[in-house]
Amino acid sequence: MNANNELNVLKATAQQIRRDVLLMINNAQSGHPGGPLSAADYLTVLWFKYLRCDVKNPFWEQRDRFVMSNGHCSALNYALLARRGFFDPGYLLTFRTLESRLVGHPSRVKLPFIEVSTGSLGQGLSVAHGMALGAKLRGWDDATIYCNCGDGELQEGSCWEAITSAGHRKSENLVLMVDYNNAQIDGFVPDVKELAPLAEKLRAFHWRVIEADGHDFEQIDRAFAEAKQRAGKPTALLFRTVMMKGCPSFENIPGWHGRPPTDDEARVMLRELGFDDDLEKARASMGNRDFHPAVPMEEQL
Amino acid sequence: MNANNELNVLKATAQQIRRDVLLMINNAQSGHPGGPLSAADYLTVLWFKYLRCDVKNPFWEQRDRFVMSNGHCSALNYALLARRGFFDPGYLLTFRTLESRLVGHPSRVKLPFIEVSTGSLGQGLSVAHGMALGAKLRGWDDATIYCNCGDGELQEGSCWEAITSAGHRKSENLVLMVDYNNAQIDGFVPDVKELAPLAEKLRAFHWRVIEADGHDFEQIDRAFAEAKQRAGKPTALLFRTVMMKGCPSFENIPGWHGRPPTDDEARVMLRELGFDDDLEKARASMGNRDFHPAVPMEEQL
Amino acid sequence: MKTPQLQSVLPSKFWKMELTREGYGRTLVELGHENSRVVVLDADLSQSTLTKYFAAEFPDRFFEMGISEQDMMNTAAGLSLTGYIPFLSSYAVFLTSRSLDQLRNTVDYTRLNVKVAAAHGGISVGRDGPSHQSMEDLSNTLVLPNMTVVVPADEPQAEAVTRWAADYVGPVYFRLGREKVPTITDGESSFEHGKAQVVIEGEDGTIIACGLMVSEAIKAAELLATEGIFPRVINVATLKPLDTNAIDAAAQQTGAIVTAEEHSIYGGLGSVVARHIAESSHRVPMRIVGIPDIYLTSGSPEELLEVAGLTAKNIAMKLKEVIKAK
Amino acid sequence: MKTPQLQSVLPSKFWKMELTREGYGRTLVELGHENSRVVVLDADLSQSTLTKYFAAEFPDRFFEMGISEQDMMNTAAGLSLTGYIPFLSSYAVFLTSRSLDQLRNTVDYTRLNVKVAAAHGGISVGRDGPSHQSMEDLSNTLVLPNMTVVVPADEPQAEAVTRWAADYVGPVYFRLGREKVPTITDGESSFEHGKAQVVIEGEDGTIIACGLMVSEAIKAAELLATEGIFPRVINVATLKPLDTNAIDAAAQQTGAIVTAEEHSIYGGLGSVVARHIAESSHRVPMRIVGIPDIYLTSGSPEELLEVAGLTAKNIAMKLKEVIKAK
Ligand SMILES: Cc1ncc(C[n+]2csc(CCOP(=O)(O)OP(=O)(O)O)c2C)c(N)n1
Ligand SMILES: Cc1ncc(C[n+]2csc(CCOP(=O)(O)OP(=O)(O)O)c2C)c(N)n1
Ligand SMILES: [Mg+2]
Ligand SMILES: [Mg+2]
Repeated sequence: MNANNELNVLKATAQQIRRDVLLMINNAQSGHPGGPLSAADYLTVLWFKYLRCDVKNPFWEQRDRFVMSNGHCSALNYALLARRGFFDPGYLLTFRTLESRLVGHPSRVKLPFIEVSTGSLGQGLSVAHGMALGAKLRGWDDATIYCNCGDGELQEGSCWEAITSAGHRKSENLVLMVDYNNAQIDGFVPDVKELAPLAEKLRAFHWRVIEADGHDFEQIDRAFAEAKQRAGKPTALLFRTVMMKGCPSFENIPGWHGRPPTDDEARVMLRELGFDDDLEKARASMGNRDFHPAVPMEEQL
Repeated sequence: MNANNELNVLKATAQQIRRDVLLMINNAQSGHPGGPLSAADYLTVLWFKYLRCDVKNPFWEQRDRFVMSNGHCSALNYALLARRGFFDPGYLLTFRTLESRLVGHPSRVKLPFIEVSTGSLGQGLSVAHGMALGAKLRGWDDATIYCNCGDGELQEGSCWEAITSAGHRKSENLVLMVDYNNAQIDGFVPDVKELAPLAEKLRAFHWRVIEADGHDFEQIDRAFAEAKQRAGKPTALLFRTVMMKGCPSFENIPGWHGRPPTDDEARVMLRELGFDDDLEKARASMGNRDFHPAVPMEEQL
Repeated sequence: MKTPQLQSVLPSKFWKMELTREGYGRTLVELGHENSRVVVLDADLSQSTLTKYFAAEFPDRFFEMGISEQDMMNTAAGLSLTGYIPFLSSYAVFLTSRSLDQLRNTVDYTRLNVKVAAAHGGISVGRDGPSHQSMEDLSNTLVLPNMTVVVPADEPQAEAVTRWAADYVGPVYFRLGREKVPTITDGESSFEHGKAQVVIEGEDGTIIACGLMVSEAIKAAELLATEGIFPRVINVATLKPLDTNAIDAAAQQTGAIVTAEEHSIYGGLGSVVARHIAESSHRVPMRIVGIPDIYLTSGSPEELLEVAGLTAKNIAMKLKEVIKAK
Repeated sequence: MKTPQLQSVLPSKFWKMELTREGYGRTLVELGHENSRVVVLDADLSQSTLTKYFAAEFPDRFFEMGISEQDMMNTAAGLSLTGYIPFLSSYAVFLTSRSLDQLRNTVDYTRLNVKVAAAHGGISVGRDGPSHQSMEDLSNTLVLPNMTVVVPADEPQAEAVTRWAADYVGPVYFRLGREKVPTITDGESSFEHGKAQVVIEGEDGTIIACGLMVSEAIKAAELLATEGIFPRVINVATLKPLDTNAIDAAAQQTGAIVTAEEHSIYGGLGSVVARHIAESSHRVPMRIVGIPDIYLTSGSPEELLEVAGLTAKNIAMKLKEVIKAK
């Protein structure tokens, strides 16, 4: 596949994942669409091109690890896992129901493909760094630990403890991705509590910083490629993104952080993403709602 | 008093306060000498020249406020209060005993001159900022809130939440003083967890930063004078200091963070500070051990 | 002990459903008008905690702290030290863990005048899952020596508690819920600090409940009435200080006790009542209805309450157990 | 139930005094040699928690996290997820408040294999004052569904617990003290997970104690013996899971219970025992000896324990009370 083609395929995958996310949240009438749609592009590139994992051997020790520190983006995490082949996409529609493994916020207890249970903001980066230190000590030299954080999330002091630690320890196998969509629940980040100049801050904490447009696949691709080159320090990828990206009528409105779309809204969103807007058909197209992991769970644990 | 004379008097006061601190801790056989001796010079200048307070009216609403966020420097806080006239210096020798108001870490419950109870690191700056916001809202335009933090203390993420908030809100009536002695309990700060480049970090968080040698009285004086000029943003004074300053045989040894000197050690310390080394006489010279506040407590609360 | 009338409680089929956080948010606005010293803080959840009403009306007295619960707690502490009466809000689970050190060492130790209004208490939070459900907040605050801990049962009581908290000098923790709950108390008289309310008179045993579970207790009493069993139902809105008189009277007069709360069986209402009973001279059988010692998962509030056994049916069953054991 | 021999407990005048944290620190070094998966973290208190021994011996497996308890807790979580067995230490009061959210949502919820060894538990911390004294750590950890909570009574038991924790898979919280405490258990057999130990046999009532208070309980038994009263003394090192068999046996066979702990009367040993008793069919009188619901101040450990009533004399008095109330 040539480079252009490859990016086009990734682009299409990202759109499909956006559709999954919206269908999951609409179906559950519960969940957070805003962040998943802003992070879908770059996380699709990560999961489908860069993340070293093996669907047939999901607990391969030397794998790369992905931590969704902003756990409210759970729908995106689950959709990535399903589309990457860890379990059947139809199962996504059990999201947030009592019997499902797809808990409101990512739960390793219920779904062992989740590396770390999250939901309380500001915790993932320290855990990811712990994994990075562990991987180094175990001699898993190729393993990279990727951690996704919201920009609002970085207001938690606990993030800055992790940032300080990783900078201090020069943990070069740690990659932080910031979903820099400028929005959080109570408004735009600069109004709620300013984060800028984030790149400057991180550099002062001894991180390498790579900035990219989080919706430009070439920039995203370059950013991850560069991040793979070890730099003697941890790497932060600042992805400039737009909340609800892909659905222009809803973009960049903080109110969409955590509101499930009604059926009418969901139909508009699907159309704007470029899909047919028949919700029932769309749900049916995801397949039946069995979990059906690539490898039976008993064999895995 | 001309400027030179004034600084010489302050210098002498700082030495006396160092002596108080050592006698308190030696007498209690408990407490933290390292930080108090590194911060004694600049905090003496603050308390005896810049801090707007009134011994006869200690709860004057529009006063400046001082927060010892690194509460283990309690001995210094108490000695400053006593030497400034809030209560009798002899009472200092009740430090850390059951009946005393001079609790191990500063307690507003026991001693209302303490603006905020501290001891758990990383809490003072947020409280100080809350006071700064309150002072602004009350219209106490001349009131400045001063907060002292240890350099190790700044490893607490909670400090960075406060730093972010104050920068975001441009709280120009807030002054952070960092006792940058490069030492904490487990070693030197750069070894434990690097803080540098602190000035750069704080500037990226929208603070004004003023650096000074924390043992050079002219630099200290200039720094506080400059800090008094409102800048449209909060101010950080980074005082480069030496742990156990004034006692050369003990200087810059992290082990002295929290170890009470034996009588023999205390005698050497007093000599190195330039005092007579008779401990009993020194204690007696502080006066009797009654609290005896400048204004009777009943009238104050 | 004076006891309200049984007839003041409507049968459950007539109950109106309302949000406790709505009562909180609206009352804050009233307080804002009445008292210029009332200020409010939030940590990026004003849309849920409903402090947004206050924010809109009094932007100068509203402090949006961003996602920084520790900073929020201590900023409130600082504001209280300059004469303000700060109310702060976020979710119960975060306020009593992420910022617990601040709540303990700064607010509680010095008895600062800070009001912690915790939204989304309990498991009725629902689909967000265990990371957002709070089963420990009462335990984590009851153990603080100077804290007053209150769980309003419904919207009018949440209003009354908010109003009371603004007058009371000292730290208060009170818990609000995510979901609408039945209105069972009435406005004016719905809260008295430190006093439990007998919402249904009875002698066959006592159900001591707080929060959401008060209405379940009333429903349990309705169920039991069909079997000729008439328990007392007590709403213990103030968990600390606990109204031990009401408990002593219940033990003496009814001889059997069931507690009911939307909280872990560790450290909450059941625990403090059990401790009181165990150390007293009463020898009455007792059962605790609370969240068993597990994490729940996502689900509708009703599903989760059912899974945890926080239902009228379970309360009624336990009451029959203790009556048998009398 | 098998019970150790009475004669295995030395009279108090022969007791050797040792540090529980010394037992911890030394055992970590042994474990470090035996198992390369054991790693240790500290937050700038390795000089007090005595993880410094491990740090000196295994610098590559020691992680100095600086003054960042939250980061330490979750870094340990991450290390456990790559196959390591992390022990982490700081003071009890900070670990169970500053980093409680991390302990709850990351470590406990997912049952991660993290061992939290909390130094300076209780008020015997002494002169540092209330900011450094821990009266709530057991409450804050007992309420966590997956946590094992242990309070070793002395140095040999601290060693045994440390060793056991390295083998056990899952989260463990255990509490160490600042001061030397009497050695009353013996090495090998000194700890069995989830099993209480009868350290003195007796039938006149039971003292259920943990930590420092086990030796006070033994002293209380010595005092009472002079009056012809022979209580059973039980060391409940594992507070969770609680050995309810031992408690049931005590209630049935001795008919009166006093608990004794260096912890708030809220949410600790007394509370969990009271809850068990209240819900059981036993109707035995009970008293809880614990830290009353106040903050203490600076003072010598002995002074503070005296002020709080954590003394053999007070235990003995309470035991006579419950015997009278049988
Ligand atoms: C510790 C904690 N505090 C508060 C919340 C509630 N909360 C969930 S998401 C969110 C806003 C997150 O903003 P951001 O990280 O920018 O994510 P985005 O809205 O862009 O998806 C908040 C406050 C939480 N989950 N955890
Ligand atoms: C939250 C918290 N964690 C740990 C401690 C224990 N502690 C007290 S002082 C100190 C070191 C402080 O270092 P620094 O701020 O540089 O002060 P210095 O030693 O220079 O006086 C530590 C870790 C504490 N008091 N609070
Ligand atoms: Mg955002
Ligand atoms: Mg220092």
